[in-house]
Amino acid sequence: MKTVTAQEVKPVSYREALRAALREALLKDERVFIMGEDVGRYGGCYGVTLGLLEEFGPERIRDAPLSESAFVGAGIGAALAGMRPIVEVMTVNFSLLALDQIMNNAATLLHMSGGQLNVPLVIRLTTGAGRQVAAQHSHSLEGWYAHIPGLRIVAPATVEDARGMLWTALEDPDPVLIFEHAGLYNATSELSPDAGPVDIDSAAIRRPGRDVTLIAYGGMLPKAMAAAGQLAADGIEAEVVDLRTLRPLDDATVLASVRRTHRVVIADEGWRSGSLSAEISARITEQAFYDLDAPVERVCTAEVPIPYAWHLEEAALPQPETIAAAVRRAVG
Amino acid sequence: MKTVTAQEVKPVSYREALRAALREALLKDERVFIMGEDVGRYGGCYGVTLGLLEEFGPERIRDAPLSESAFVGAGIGAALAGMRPIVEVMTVNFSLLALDQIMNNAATLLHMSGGQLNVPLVIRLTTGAGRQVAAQHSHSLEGWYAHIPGLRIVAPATVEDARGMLWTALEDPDPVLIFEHAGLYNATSELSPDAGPVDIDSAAIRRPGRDVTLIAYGGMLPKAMAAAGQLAADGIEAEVVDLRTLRPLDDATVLASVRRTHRVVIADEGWRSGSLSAEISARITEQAFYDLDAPVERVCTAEVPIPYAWHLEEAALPQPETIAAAVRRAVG
Amino acid sequence: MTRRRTAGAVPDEGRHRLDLLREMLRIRRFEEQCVELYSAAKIRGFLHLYIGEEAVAVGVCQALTPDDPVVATYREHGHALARGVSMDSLMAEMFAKVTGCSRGRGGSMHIFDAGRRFYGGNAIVGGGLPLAVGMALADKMRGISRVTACFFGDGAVAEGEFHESANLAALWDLPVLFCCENNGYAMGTALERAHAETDLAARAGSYGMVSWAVDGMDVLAVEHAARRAAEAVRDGGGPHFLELRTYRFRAHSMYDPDRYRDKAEIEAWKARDPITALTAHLKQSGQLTDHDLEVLEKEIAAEIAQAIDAAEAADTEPVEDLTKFVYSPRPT
Amino acid sequence: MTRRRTAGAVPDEGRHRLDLLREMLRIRRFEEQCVELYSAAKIRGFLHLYIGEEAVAVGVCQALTPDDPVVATYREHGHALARGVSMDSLMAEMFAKVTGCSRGRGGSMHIFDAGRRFYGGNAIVGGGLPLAVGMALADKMRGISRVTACFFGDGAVAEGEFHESANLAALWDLPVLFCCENNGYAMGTALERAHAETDLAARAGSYGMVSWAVDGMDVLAVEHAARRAAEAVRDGGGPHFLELRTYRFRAHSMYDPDRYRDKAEIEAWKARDPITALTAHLKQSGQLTDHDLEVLEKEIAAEIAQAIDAAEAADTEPVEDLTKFVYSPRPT
Ligand SMILES: Cc1ncc(C[n+]2csc(CCOP(=O)(O)OP(=O)(O)O)c2C)c(N)n1
Ligand SMILES: Cc1ncc(C[n+]2csc(CCOP(=O)(O)OP(=O)(O)O)c2C)c(N)n1
Ligand SMILES: [Mg+2]
Ligand SMILES: [Mg+2]
Repeated sequence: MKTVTAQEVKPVSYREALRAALREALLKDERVFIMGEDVGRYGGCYGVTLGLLEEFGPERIRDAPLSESAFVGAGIGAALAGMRPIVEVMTVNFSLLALDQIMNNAATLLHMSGGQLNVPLVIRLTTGAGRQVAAQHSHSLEGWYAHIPGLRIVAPATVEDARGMLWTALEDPDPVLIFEHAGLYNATSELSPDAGPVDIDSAAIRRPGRDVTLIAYGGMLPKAMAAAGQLAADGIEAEVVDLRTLRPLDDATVLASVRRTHRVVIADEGWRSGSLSAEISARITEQAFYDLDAPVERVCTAEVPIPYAWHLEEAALPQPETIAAAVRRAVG
Repeated sequence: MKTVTAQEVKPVSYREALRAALREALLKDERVFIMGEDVGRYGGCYGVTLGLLEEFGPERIRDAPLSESAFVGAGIGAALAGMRPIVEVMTVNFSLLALDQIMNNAATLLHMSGGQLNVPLVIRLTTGAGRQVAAQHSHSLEGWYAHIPGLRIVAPATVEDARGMLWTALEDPDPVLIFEHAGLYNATSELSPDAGPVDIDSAAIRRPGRDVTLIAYGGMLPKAMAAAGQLAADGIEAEVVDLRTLRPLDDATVLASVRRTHRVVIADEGWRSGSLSAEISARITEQAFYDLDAPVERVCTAEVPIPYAWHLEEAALPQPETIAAAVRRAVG
Repeated sequence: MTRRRTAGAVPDEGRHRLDLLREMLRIRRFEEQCVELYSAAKIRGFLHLYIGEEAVAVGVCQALTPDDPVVATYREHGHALARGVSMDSLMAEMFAKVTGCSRGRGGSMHIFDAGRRFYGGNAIVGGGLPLAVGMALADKMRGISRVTACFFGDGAVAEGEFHESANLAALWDLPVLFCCENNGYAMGTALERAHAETDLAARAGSYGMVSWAVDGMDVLAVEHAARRAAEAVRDGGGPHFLELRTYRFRAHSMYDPDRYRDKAEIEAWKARDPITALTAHLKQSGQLTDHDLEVLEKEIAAEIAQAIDAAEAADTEPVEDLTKFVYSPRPT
Repeated sequence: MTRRRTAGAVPDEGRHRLDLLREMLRIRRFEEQCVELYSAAKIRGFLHLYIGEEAVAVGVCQALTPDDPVVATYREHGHALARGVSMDSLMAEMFAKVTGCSRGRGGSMHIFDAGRRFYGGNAIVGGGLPLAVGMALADKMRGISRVTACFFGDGAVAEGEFHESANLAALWDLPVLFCCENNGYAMGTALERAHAETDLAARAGSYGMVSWAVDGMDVLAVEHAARRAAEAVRDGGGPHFLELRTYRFRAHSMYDPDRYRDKAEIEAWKARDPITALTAHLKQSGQLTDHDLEVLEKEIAAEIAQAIDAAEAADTEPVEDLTKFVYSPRPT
């Protein structure tokens, strides 16, 4: 990460950053193409691919029929054949229809073929709740996907990562799933015009603090930062760790922070039981048990299909207040 | 559980016990029918339904085409309409093709309809590795399925549970997934002729012990029992807890044991990261942190698509030796 | 709604056509109000309008009895109203109130009414098809002579679940009435960009189902076709498929800027507005006066106003009940 | 295998027919040996025999160039050998040795050979179809004139992935040669119990693909049809579909007692053994003497014996390398 001077930087939205990354990839590498439902004429169900059809044409910005399993599988086949497909699955909710291809083929072919067949495929999926679109459109399954060996799972939580993770993912010889949180598309922050690829191996400390390690990723990061802000007002210094990559997990960064703070809270938008927060908690106890001054706390989504009513949805999801409360329990 | 006298009991296989349970259900409740690939003329890919077609006919023992999503969804529809379908998905590996129906419909309809629509569906799936059938036929995803609210997940590990869990599952107004471990079908033990329904709410202590709590389920139970036997020879008394029901988890039984032994080892055939063992470990630290004398140990499957070569598969899976070693670390 | 009790039999023609007009107008005016309420943020989340397609739901529902199950999509206000779901409970649902048909947990995309045998409200494209197959299977197995009507779009036909469901229904000779609402687009993807064979009735015919295309802008033509098909299905003629050629006058959802459709095309279809057409026909034939129409509009406006007032006044589900309806109370 | 280099062009007829016989015999004798080796527990896991269907793989492969990708199933020994995968690497794979084409990680169901552009080895029924579509898409986008041949069974046609893949290939005019091996059964489920429309060529035609049925027991008929179809595909004629009517002489797998097929049916098909037929034809036409045949059998027996010896002698993958090939070494 090069440092940039003030006049260079300008405010950019998460959506624009993703689009800029897609444009760059399409310009840099002719093997790259985008395939998915409504990525072309419609402009992407969240507007991310808007304008790309006009610039790159229907061959490379390829509208697919409602056939998740076939076009995800076709992405795998095209990757095997040497292309660099970027497949968009509108939302993770619909990706269940393609899960056989993702787990049984994309994640497995390299090993099953004794190292012969790489699958350099990138799949983009929208994830997350918070917009009152109810049970079939609000899953946060990125942490669940992180169970699958052979996949790399990333969750850009900042404009900079939205801009930088794609190219690194495309250079990866193995399948990478990029989970974009629906609540972040309009998030805006300053970004250097020459912002580029970022690593997808390590977690990042978004805010240093000595009292407690507050772990989050994706849509939870802004809420964790907000909670940290509230806590700071009360003199509690939370160190906010953004996991960034959910598989493989960067234990080193997490454990180093835990060994400094001795207390941990994990904020995870997944349903609590079997969420990624459980794996992180388990690893921390395994590797830093004697460094802990308090049990690891988890703030997760209630174990309920996300309801439409805003007050119920709000109550179902982790919020800055509930995260802050967990931190207070941990430090108290 | 009534006690039985020696002459009553006779040796029965896990497969026969499952078949007896299916027969009983078909006889007791005319709303019950079995639907799946090759459940009829073929007799079930693992022979569980052998003979049922002849006894109950093709309407109730219904061979389905290779259409996992449609016949699982049809099971949901039939359940909504008042039937009590038992859908067989040959193996959990193929259930990924039906996961949209399972998560977005079966698990969700009751809540999404404000309590109007129950889905009294039972799905039977074979799970597990150990037979050299390689990466696309060896998944152990029952712990992963346990992430999904709205589902009840059970894993019979004994002949008695194979015999008794089905009827209780059929009486449940909500969808229940029964995971049968492929390695257990030929397991035999004595069973009372009048063995019947068993609860599917609680974990069971299969072997009492004071030194360490050894948690297992499904195909891991026999291995955990074998490990406990080895350890006993060295004077280490492991208390073996069979989870039985993976969702919702019976925390009470687990925590009560942990509070007695203060040390825990979990054996789980799932891939380590994000396996059910992580959730159990997290819950134990959350609820019994100050009772633990050592970090919770996990023995899981290596994070690799299961290879065909027997020595590699053997090395990938938890074994009595590796479980015993973990226990020694925990008590050591 | 009581007239629907006598559905199946053809009632007095003049009276009946006024009923058809009333039903279509109720849907049209209801949704026009929804647009206002959406701008006023009384209705949130996704909102998919049926405006322009009213003749399809209204025409088909004439051929159904109160016992016939109906499965629809996320664009289902029209089907719900035509089926007799009360406008109060529908409006309250969109207002996220506890008096809503799904207690405010479902919202616009998840309208359910078990009493009306209205099974949603399915927001996974194609996801309702297997449910309909299962309901029809349940009826057939019990020897109950019913028709399960399943509505889905042209886009859904590309999904594997359509193929699997059509094959199952035809193979097992199930009483399903497949109602394909071909409005020419799946979001921004035109029919010819999603289907190699755009004659959807012909495609359905390839499963050995009786199928034909119908002018979906002519409610009388739809009713006629639906009666013929439903009767055949009811009499054991196996599944039938109707391709109902229609058009949505509005964008796909409130988020859709509708960049992909040519204005002339939209205008051409609007010229075939099913409500305008029937109104003109009734006036010409002297069955409807301007005064009658005014009265009708007034009655409908009153029904809508009352639904809004009731929804406004109604309570919301208490937050404490968030996790209700994830599991049913266990039977004791 | 060098003759395959010239595939595409029709070679000297007499010589060529002897080659066809040799190829079919190699497969037959190889698999007969596999049965022995399975009983001797040298080969483990699932073993699906192609015996009786040899004319299909051998006939189709004549129409392919070395650059044409081939995607097959779990019943793929025949395809692998006909494609030119070395018998040594195939046998070693079944022996789970590191010299196997998949380094012993795949086994019988997962034969891969990137050098021969042989893409397995897919054990999820229908799972290979989207891969083939994607490979063909990659070729078409790059303007490379190739044919992707995809083998799958009659049972696979019921899967949603068939429908989605057929539609994509036809919609995008992709160079796929769909080779449907209709052997009348999917495990124990006869064609007519799985498909409402049993004329599979007609079903495929409904996607607008050129498709026809071929006598799969006549290698010359298969080759002729495959050349015609492949040529059309190569010349930009879009996907073609061949329904190859054949039969497996053996059970589905080594676990299958074959209860569901009538012995007379099996005998009737065995009377049409493609190897017997071609042998008789060549003898009658004086192109093959008993002596020639003896020599041929000896050569094949020697090739097999040598493959077994090599496999026996080969090493296994060291256990330390278990987790190799789950992820690739990151590019630096
Ligand atoms: C499986 C799945 N994929 C994608 C979506 C997003 N989506 C919602 S509606 C829609 C278009 C459906 O078109 P069609 O079936 O023709 O119905 P229409 O909206 O035209 O009534 C899409 C792509 C979804 N809800 N489910
Ligand atoms: C998705 C899926 N479902 C079920 C199975 C189990 N299975 C393996 S082969 C087979 C039958 C396939 O029949 P067909 O496609 O006709 O091929 P054949 O075996 O006859 O060559 C089945 C059901 C599987 N491997 N994958
Ligand atoms: Mg449409
Ligand atoms: Mg077959």
